[in-house]
Amino acid sequence: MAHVEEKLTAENFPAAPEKATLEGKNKFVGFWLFLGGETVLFASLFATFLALRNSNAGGATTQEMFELPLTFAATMLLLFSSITSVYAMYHMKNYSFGKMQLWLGITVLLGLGFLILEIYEFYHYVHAFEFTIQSSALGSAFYVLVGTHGLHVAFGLCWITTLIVRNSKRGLSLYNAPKYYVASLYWHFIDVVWVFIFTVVYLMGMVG
Amino acid sequence: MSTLTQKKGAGAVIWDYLTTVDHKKIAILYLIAGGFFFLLGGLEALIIRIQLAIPNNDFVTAGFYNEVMTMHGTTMIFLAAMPLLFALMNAVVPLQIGARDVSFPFLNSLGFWLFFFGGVFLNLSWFLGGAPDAGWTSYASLAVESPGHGVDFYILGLQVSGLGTLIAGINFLATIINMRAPGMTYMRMPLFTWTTFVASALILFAFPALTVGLALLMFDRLFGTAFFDPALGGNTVIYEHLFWIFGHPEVYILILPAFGVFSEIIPVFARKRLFGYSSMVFATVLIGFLGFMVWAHHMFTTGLGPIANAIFAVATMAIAVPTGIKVFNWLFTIWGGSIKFTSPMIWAVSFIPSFVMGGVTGVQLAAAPADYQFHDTYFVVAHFHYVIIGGVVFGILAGSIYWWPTMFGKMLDEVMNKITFVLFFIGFHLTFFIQHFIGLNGLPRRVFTYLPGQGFDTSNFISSIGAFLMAAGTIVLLINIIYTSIKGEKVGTDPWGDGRTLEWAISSPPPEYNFKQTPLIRGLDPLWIEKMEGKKEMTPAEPLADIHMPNGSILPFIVSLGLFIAVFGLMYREDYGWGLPVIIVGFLITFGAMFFRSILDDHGYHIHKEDLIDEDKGGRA
Amino acid sequence: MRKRLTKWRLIPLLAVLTLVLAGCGEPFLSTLQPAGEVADIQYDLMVLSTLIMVVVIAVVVVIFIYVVLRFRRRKGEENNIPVQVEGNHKLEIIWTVIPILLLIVLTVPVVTATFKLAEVDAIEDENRKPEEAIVVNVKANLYWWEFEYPDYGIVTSQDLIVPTDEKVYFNLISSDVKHSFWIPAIGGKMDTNTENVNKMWLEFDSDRMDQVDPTGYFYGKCAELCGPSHGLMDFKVKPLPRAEFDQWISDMEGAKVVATSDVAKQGEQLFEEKGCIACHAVSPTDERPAAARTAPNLATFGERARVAGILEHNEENVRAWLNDPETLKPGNKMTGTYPKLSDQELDALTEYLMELKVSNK
Amino acid sequence: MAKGHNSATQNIDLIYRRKKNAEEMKHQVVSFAMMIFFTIVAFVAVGYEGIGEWFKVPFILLLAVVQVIFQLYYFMHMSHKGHEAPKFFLFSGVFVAVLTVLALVTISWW
Ligand code: HEA
Ligand code: HEA
Ligand code: HEC
Ligand code: CUA
Ligand SMILES: [Cu+2]
Repeated sequence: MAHVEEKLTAENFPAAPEKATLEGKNKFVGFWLFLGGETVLFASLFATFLALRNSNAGGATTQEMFELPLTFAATMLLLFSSITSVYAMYHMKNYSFGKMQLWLGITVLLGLGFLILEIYEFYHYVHAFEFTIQSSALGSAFYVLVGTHGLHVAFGLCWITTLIVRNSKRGLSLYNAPKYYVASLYWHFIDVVWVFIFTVVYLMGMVG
Repeated sequence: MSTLTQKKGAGAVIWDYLTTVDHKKIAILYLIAGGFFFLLGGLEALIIRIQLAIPNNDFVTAGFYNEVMTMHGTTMIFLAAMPLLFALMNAVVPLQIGARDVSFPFLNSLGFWLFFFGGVFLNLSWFLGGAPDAGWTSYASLAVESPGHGVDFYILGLQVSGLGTLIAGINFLATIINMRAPGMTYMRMPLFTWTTFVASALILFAFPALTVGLALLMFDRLFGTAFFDPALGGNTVIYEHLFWIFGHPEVYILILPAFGVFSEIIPVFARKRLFGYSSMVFATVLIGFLGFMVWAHHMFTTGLGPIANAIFAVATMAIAVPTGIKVFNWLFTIWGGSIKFTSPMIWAVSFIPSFVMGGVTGVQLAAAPADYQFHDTYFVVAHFHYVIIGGVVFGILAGSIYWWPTMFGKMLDEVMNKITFVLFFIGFHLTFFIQHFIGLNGLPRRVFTYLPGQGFDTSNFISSIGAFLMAAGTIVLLINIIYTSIKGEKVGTDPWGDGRTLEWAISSPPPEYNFKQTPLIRGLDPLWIEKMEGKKEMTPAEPLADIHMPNGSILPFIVSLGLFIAVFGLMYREDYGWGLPVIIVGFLITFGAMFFRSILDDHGYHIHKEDLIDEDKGGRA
Repeated sequence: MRKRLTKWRLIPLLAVLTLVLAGCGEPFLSTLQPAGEVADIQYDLMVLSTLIMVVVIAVVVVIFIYVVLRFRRRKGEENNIPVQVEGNHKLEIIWTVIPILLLIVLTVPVVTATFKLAEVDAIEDENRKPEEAIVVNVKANLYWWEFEYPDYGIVTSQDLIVPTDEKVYFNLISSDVKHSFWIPAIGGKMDTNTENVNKMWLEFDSDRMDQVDPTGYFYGKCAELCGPSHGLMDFKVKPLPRAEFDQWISDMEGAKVVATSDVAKQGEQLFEEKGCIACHAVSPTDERPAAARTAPNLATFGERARVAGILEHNEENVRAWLNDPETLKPGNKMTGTYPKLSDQELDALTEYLMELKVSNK
Repeated sequence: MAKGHNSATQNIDLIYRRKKNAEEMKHQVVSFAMMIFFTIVAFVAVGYEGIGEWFKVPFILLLAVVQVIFQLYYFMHMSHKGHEAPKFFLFSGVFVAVLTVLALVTISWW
């Protein structure tokens, strides 16, 4: 890339802006690699959870604690935040910066809602069932797995918010397009993990 | 630009290294830090061998022995062997693929500083109430029970340095995927690059398992969780699995780059193309792949049941096949060649029988029922020192000598190199060969002493003598390094004369931008191809143009420093009131620096065409 | 050149030397001198695998020596450029297939033996007759071993007594951290986990009982790092012919603690006063639950092979142990749990302890 | 470089690209709808008493896997070209992940 900056317009904006520069390409590949590693990270936590899922040490069982409506609401929030971030990327490709920002903003709000639900849920288990991270191996495995995911959500929220704020006055460029793109990849990945969490932890926990 | 670096004062040099994002300087940082930790680990090995030289010895106490033994293994694996390999990779891989830089110069530096601070943190345990003492594997039951903060140092230190390793791995992968020069297809990549690639992939997939294993241990020790508390339904075998899911690939993370080093050195000094290049690549990938399916061979005696044991036994043995392919390819590279016995070549050829001896005992260990006898005895200690020293350490030594000109522009003294070799080689076999029999005769490993009259006395004494020969060899190497850095003469391009790959196509050491013009690659061993056509240089793939360079940054150092501070807080949270604020301050520093990095635009700078031409005229190589 | 040759010559020399030294292994503790069926199976596998490995090493070394000597760059060859061979499919297939064949030769007995050594169904078998196949519950503790015979309701520590020529089944568990149960001359090890029971079997061959040490024992060891005194967590194994074993069992079942001499009686009293009894049982029919048995059962202490598993069994060492266990076994769980003992108290306790026997001999 | 193109072709290019993007977006909305549908099915299956327990677990796992494939291929564009390396490394990760889970659910309790 020559460093003579050329004015970007909808016309000359590249079809794959995230990979239009060498830096972008590197970010793109590097981030996917990172996601490969994250897969193993979460798999290790899932595996631990599965090995300990019946180790409630006399405390409440997952069947007693988990409730479909709460999990369903959380799931919907997160799933919808996935499609909103797809919309954001759609607008990025079309070089409509404002719309992209808007959709990302909605994504953040949905994510925030999810996080609040999760915090409420943890609070509820602790107080209604005395189910804590220390009360049994099941408790440890549950909170660490779901909590790690929650931390990822929180980190993603901070990240996307930073992007929105930092670039609000600058508009879209080939410098920040890859940043937006990998943030959205990250967000989808969080969603992928959640699909397994609600299936393996909650639904399977309710089946027994 | 580079003229400036010549006349800097000490402070400026230090600042330069603290902020550097240049892979060549990061290589030197890795070399120095890794070398230091190697000496430390070696010193610990000497303490082990002194203590075990005679029965009922009281040179060190039982508790201290366990600390030394644990720190020896941990230091050698995480803080010496891997970083030293990273030094070689950083110095060479970008050059071998004809790249100006790595994909993520900033992250490259971050990776180093995380490793460094993690290592320093781990070793501070010596001064702060005692080092970890549960073995380098730190199995859950013992590690959870271990009093004091030793094991916390282990957990947190490895967590921080492991993060650095993971980052380094991702960086190499992205670099090799994205930054290859025109014409450098995957199947034209030198084998050192290939093995770096596969080893980095192993890092990417193995380290997260370690991260989780350590995190669970940390939660149990510091936050009262119950992962490994049988009374609350916990299960320590989970830790064993997670550790070895990481741990076995880890040994291939170590050995594959060493294989790569030998695959570079042997063709150069046999003056013959690597025999069976594509099968070498295939074998490398296959070893990496199989490496993930065999971890339970470390757990044959855990009681996993005959089905699991049988499956893992057979899978493990399968790895002998691709490794054998490599061994024979090396032998047949030499066959028909014209060997020049420089010291890198001497290390490389003596690696072959040494490593095979260690490899075949590995296959014996894989025979599950026999392993019920071998497991946790000195037979295992003998096995892994044979593969690690005969493979990895020989590889690091060979590679460091071979690429010393690339890193420092000078050659180590060959006579001293050969003295080092003789002492180290003899010492190595003397120390570890006999340990096979110590183990077979019934001595478990990790014992701080043994009682007389059980048949271990003479053999342990002999083993200890060998360790001192290795130490002597190492000291000669140190003298050599000091001597060379004072006296040694500058060398020019292709100092070994028979270089085949791209790092020898440019000056030693290379300029900061590596290649003035990206070279055009026309096949395997690109420099050799050009040489055979009578040319001295690579054909450029692009016209001379401005070169884009990344800016240096102190942020990686600060990010790592923040974590270093935070882990102190984490560890002392329950003991002292200042624990919590320190955690917060630490994380604020880290995340603050990251935040800063992400909102501050850093477009780097350019070296202008005119300056490049000037430099040519100036006659600076 | 000369220098290099002498260097290479050193290696076989060293190898021979070490092989000679290897002969020094002690028969009561060496895996190379098996004394039971399990160790035999394992030894055979070790020999088979070693043979295969020697072949592999030999092939590699022969080629190695040939190429290294033959293809040196001699004087006058400085500008010699060898033919750049790309590879050779035939050769590559050969060195892929031959190792596979060698490995198949190895895997077959490996898999068979793996399953054979895991045949422990008898433990759960309702119809198992203790006269033919006994079960021993092994509990590993920091740094001592407890052996419970559930068929007979008796408990002993440190010294394992077993019948010869029949399968002995073991249930293995740990009470604190992980250990590993290993009798090298009799068979491979198995870990004692903290959360579940592991099962294994061993067999002690009467024909080879002459391999025991001068006092009549095989040596057992802890093979998993478990703390400072891991290296001292030894136990001893005494195999007895079935008749003698049955005699021992009945002695154990009928054992009564009776101190004879005055000094011993005094010791018996001290044993209670000083709180030893809180941890140590002195009756082999200890009915407390396993978790409450926090110290070695001393019912047979007078007949032990060793004091605390490591020291020669004499009064001097018992005194030394009671006086200061910490220096003898760093980190052990007895240190500091009882008041300091005077010389006279030590004498009395020693006397008492040495009288604790079950055999009528 | 921009001067090299004339604006007419650029416009056609733009219209074409817009259309393609819109079409892709349509696919994504459809796959999203299906994901929501699968999720509802999974929740209903678990909540509904009439179905055998043995059936539920494999069934909801299958639904999860399908959903994830949607995410990866449509939302994260893994089907597009230029994703060879991501695909390879993600699936390698999945491979290790599956081994890990498999091991810990089978041989850590016995
Ligand atoms: C660089 C490090 C390295 C390497 C390369 C290896 C390589 C191998 N290792 Fe090793 N190993 C360790 C480092 C390494 N290991 C460490 C550190 C431990 C101990 C950890 C601890 O507990 O602390 C260990 C422990 C260990 C165990 C567990 C022992 C126990 O604790 O009970 C086993 C068991 O299967 C094993 C097997 C193998 C095998 C089969 C190979 C194979 O990859 C070897 C393959 C090579 C060859 C076989 C030689 C060349 C081949 C030919 C010439 C072809 C023909 C050969 C045949 C037909 C046999 N290793
Ligand atoms: C890369 C890995 C690596 C390397 C290179 C080494 C190198 C050596 N190791 Fe290591 N070792 C391990 C990895 C390694 N080891 C591991 C993983 C364990 C298992 C730990 C565990 O059980 O948890 C182990 C365990 C281990 C044991 C068993 C301990 C026990 O079970 O109780 C022994 C015993 O002999 C031993 C010896 C040696 C020796 C003599 C060397 C020699 O090769 C060292 C040679 C180097 C030197 C001698 C350096 C010279 C130093 C100086 C000259 C000092 C100068 C000093 C300054 C200037 C500061 N090692
Ligand atoms: C906290 C419980 C505890 C108390 C109280 C205690 N011991 Fe012990 N004792 C142990 C433990 C645990 C061991 C095993 C130590 C080891 O080998 O690591 C042991 C070992 C011994 C041994 C060696 C046993 C053997 O099998 O060789 C003797 C003898 C002994 N104790 C005697 C005594 C006497 C006498 C007293 C009282 C003065 C006493 N103990 C008080 C826990 C205790
Ligand atoms: Cu018990 Cu080692
Ligand atoms: Cu391994």
